[in-house]
Amino acid sequence: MSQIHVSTTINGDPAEFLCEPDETLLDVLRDRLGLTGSKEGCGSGDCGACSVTVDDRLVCSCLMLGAEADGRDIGTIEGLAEGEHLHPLQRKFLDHAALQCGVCTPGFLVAAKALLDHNPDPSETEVRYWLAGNLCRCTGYDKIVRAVLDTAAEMKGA
Amino acid sequence: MVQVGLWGSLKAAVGGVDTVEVEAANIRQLLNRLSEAHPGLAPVIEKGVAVSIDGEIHQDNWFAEIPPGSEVYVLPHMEGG
Amino acid sequence: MLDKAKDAVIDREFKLVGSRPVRPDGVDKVTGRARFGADISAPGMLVGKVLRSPHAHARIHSIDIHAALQVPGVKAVVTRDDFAENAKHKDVLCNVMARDKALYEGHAVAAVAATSAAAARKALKLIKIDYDILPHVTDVDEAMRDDAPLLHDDMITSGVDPAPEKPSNVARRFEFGHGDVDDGFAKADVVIEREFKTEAAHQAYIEPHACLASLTEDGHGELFCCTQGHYAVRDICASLCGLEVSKLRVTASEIGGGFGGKTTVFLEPLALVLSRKTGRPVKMVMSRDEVFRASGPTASTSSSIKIGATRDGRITAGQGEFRYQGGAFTGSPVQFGAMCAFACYALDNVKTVGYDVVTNRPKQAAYRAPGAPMAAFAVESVIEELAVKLGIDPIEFRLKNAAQEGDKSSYGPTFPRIGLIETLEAAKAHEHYSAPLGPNQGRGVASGYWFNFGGATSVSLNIHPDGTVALVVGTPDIGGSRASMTLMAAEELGIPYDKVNCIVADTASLGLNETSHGSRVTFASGLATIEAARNAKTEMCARAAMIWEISEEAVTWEDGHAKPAGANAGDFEPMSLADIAKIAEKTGGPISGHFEKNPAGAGASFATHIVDVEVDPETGRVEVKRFTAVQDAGKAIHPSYVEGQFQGGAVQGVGWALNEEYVYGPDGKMQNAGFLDYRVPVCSDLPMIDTVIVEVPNPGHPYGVRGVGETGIVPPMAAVANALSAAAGVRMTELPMSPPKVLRAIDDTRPSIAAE
Amino acid sequence: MRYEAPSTIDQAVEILSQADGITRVLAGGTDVIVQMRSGMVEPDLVVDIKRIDAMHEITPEDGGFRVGAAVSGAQLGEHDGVKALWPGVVEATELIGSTQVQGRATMVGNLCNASPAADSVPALVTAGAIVSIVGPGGARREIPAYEVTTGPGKTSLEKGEIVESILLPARPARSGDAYLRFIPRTEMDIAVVGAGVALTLHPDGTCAEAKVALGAVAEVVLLVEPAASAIVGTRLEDEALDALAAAASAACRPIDDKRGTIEFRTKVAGVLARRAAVIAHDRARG
Repeated sequence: MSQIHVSTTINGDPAEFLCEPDETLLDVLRDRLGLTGSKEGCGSGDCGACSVTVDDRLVCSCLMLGAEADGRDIGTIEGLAEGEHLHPLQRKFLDHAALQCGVCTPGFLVAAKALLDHNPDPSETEVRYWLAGNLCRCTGYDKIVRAVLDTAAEMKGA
Repeated sequence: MVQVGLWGSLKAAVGGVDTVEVEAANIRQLLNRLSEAHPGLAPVIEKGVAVSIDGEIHQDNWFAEIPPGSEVYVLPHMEGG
Repeated sequence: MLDKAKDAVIDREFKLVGSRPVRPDGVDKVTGRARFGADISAPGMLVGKVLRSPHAHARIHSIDIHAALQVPGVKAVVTRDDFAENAKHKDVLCNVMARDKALYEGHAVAAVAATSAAAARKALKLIKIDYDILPHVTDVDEAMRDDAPLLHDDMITSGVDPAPEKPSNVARRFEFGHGDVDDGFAKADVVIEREFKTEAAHQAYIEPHACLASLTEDGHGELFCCTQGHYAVRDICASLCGLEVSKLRVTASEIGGGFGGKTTVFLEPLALVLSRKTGRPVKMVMSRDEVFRASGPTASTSSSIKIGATRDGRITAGQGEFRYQGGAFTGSPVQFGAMCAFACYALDNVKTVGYDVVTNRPKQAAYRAPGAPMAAFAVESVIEELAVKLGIDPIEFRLKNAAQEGDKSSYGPTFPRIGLIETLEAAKAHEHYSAPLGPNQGRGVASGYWFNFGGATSVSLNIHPDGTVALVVGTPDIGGSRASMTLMAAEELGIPYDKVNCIVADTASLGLNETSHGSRVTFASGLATIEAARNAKTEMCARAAMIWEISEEAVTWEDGHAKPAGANAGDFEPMSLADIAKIAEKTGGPISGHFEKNPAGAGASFATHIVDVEVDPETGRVEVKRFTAVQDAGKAIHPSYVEGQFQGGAVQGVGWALNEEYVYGPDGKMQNAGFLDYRVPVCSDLPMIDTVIVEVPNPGHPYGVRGVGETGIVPPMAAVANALSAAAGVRMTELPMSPPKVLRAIDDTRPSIAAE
Repeated sequence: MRYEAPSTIDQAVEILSQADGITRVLAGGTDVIVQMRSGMVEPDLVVDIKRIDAMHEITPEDGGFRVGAAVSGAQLGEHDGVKALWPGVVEATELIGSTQVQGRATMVGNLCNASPAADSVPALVTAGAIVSIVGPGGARREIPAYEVTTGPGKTSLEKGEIVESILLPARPARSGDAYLRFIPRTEMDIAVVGAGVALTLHPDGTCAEAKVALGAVAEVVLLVEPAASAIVGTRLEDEALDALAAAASAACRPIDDKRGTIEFRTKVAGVLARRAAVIAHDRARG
């Protein structure tokens, strides 16, 4: 089994890696590139903790091979803040206490950002359905949904 | 003397009653004397129990005082989630 | 000291406690920087993987690891032979690694360490195990039958007089209660008897178990793992691996949820032994499939409830028999179910009996108020049915019978100050309770109780030269507790929130701390934090006294400053914490506060929930339309995280009520070991979860705190069942109330449709 | 395992037809990668078709649309033309998995994975979708969507064959389609029962033609002729809808499993077929 050489862009920076053909993008991010912000909660696309964007499309990095990343533009939780400036979603998650244990939080943030990029003024129902692929076991989702809606309101006003 | 309430399934070890009396000023004395007076209780106490003194539940807390006239219950060892 | 606090607690005005600042670990957690169990690596690290039994019950004749060891990259294989017998932790050891029998599908039988995951997986396939497959049992009622397959040849039921002569699957029998229930039922105008069943639910924390172990041949070990209790992990691992406790340093990673499920060990001893055998660090991470099959879900149960009441709504007797299976080993939480079942009510006659049963399922682990939710589902369903039958409003009926201070609890002790009535009154007064309902909708109510407790606790608080404070606790932060600890320390010291930094210490850096369970953290670590701050204040006052050359008693602490206690003490400019800290080296050395205790007086928490559901009468689908959780927090230190506990508990309860379950095939294997078919609620399943924080201060805590983590999962199942009954006219007595069951129940009430 | 990502379909077919052992075509990967990770399948070769540009296209054709094999659910859902033409097909495809899964999963993958519970398939069947297949040497053939799946996990595709695209045909005037499924939650579940209905009305408002397809109630998606005839010639009055529901339930031959019982699936198939017919009817009437 020979490894595959992949050239890609991660959070705007060029990145290169070698991976096994059957290795997932999530494994590559975590184990080869040290980007452990994306979490593995299930490995089957059912929990969303590994959410990343690929060419601006929200996907589960556990359901994509590392080899498929060649030439793509990958966005992870590590790229959400700009330097020391948190993304408005990150600030609102903190203000609303929209996390308890915090392990699902990176996935929620990446997914919520994709939502707001796609629909800057979502209804509560639209937020809930967009985020249905992100499991949170601690919060009952209430404060997460409020944080996303509040971010949208703030960004709209800005 | 302290009146000690026991949970139902310990009755057998103390002769079928649900309350026994021992002389004790703290939990350590209470548990030691219960074990001495009722050897059937010894293995249960050895494994671990909780003690309620006037409605406050103590666990592994030998020197918690048992004030005269207080209500005392021996309860199963507690754990939580 | 506590007596003083008892007086102060009611009227105290707080400056910081009760506010909602950003948690200290927040930025790390929204940027992906926080390090959870699987996020740490070590140079030269190997990957560890576990081979698990494919059979529900099988004798293990032999294990041949020869071929596995030949796989390139494989460095070690461990089996039962690598662990010495351990009398103290016999069941834990047997659960970590099967001995003579595999007792459930997923039971670990061997583990491998290799240079890559692929090599480890390949090796697992080459381990040859000679199994003798035995008959199995997974249902609690079947396991109690005389002809059931026996898990343990030496299991004689305890708590039965005289002791049984024959072994069985019943490990223990418990009994609680007082009065005479027969007499009570004789006085009743209405008696309802029902049978209930609940399926096992998993805590379903999003982060699978993970650890990184490094153990040298001379017995020095480091372990990094996601756990609710790293001290407990240290003690058990040291015992199982034959190590000195002081040489094993355990660091709790950030923890991605636990809910009771991370209070024991699974991978940790295996990783340590593999590390010792290979001389290299070993990392192990469970897959989600392993989490479901081989960590600890809660018990599945069956129960029989009988409650009688007079026409005017007074309960005359309550009786319950509870049968809980807790997997392959002794330890289902049936005693707590039997104790909590009727705890909400002041009863003259009450009797509960509990049976702890073993089956061929994974060993149960604690899950939020262990044992209480299943019992509450049964009892609160019958309570509601009685209220309806008697024509009394369900909250009124509960209020007529509610336990309060001075009432003898159903499990013995007399209740101290508790807040059940306050939650019922708040629920009754809530706008939700009288809001109109739509077609096919119904409203249900239920109450719940959990003890809460204290446990061994140690806290250190270091005053730094720049006037900031390091607060060192030993209870892993499972849901924002560092924010609460920081608030309490800052409040007590009279300094701003952002001048205190709270960290969770490793096992070598702080004295013993019991696990973060039993809703104890904000209570016990909080109490110790306040007392440690008070100790530091005493010392700071002493330093100021030296400078001012007055007696220590003449100095008091106020608003973050040492001040002369009165006009007689002299006229000195108050010294701030920062002033004193800056010169501490010259006034006697660094200043720290410590506190160690095993505090009692945790203060029980009661809750009352209101839920509206809508039922699709053609499909049996149940949708939660509105939910209000009312609970007594004693004093909410950080209200957002208190609300979060209410909301999280409520939603876990909704999941357990409607869809979550372990599904077993006739082969005794779990059929839904993944988040696809083990259906935890998703975001679009739910409405907002309204909360009402009731504050009946706990006299056992300096600020009045009651733990809030667990009670919130106790009422929802009955509340949903009661709402469903109101909406569709069917009384569901089995969890989960999944669509096929609900539809069948609805069709059974409408014979004309069922016949089509 | 070998990973190949050819840039033309001819190369893809060539690689596949020459391969030994277990091969898998990777489109969205939301089934294949899960199966690989769980150890259900250990392919020797995976051929990623997403580097073939044409596979990502949605092109108008004879009043309908041709949808490439690598078009994701999200991409399909954003296409106003397809949505207007066959809303039931688009809705069915959008039901597959989460937002994240929609970013990858494809309608063709859903079809070729050959699950009896595949959401898009009943809708494709009732829409009369035609599947374009390329085989070794560039040989092309077309079959109705209904003929692709032959059993759980089994298709009528031969070794070396790849589905290139699906043609959603032109929709007749006064017609509409709909797909509904039953799941215990609101999202993230596999269909316990699925029902697709497409129908066309006469100018006088009576039903001229109908198709009713059911998912997850047999080893393959069922096209239920008696359910369709129950509404043909009617204005979908209650009586006709009752007959449709009864015929749908009667056609079911489901299994008991972790997701549902025989009794439940049978009954709910009728309920959903009826509800889907009402939506399709509303759409047909405009």
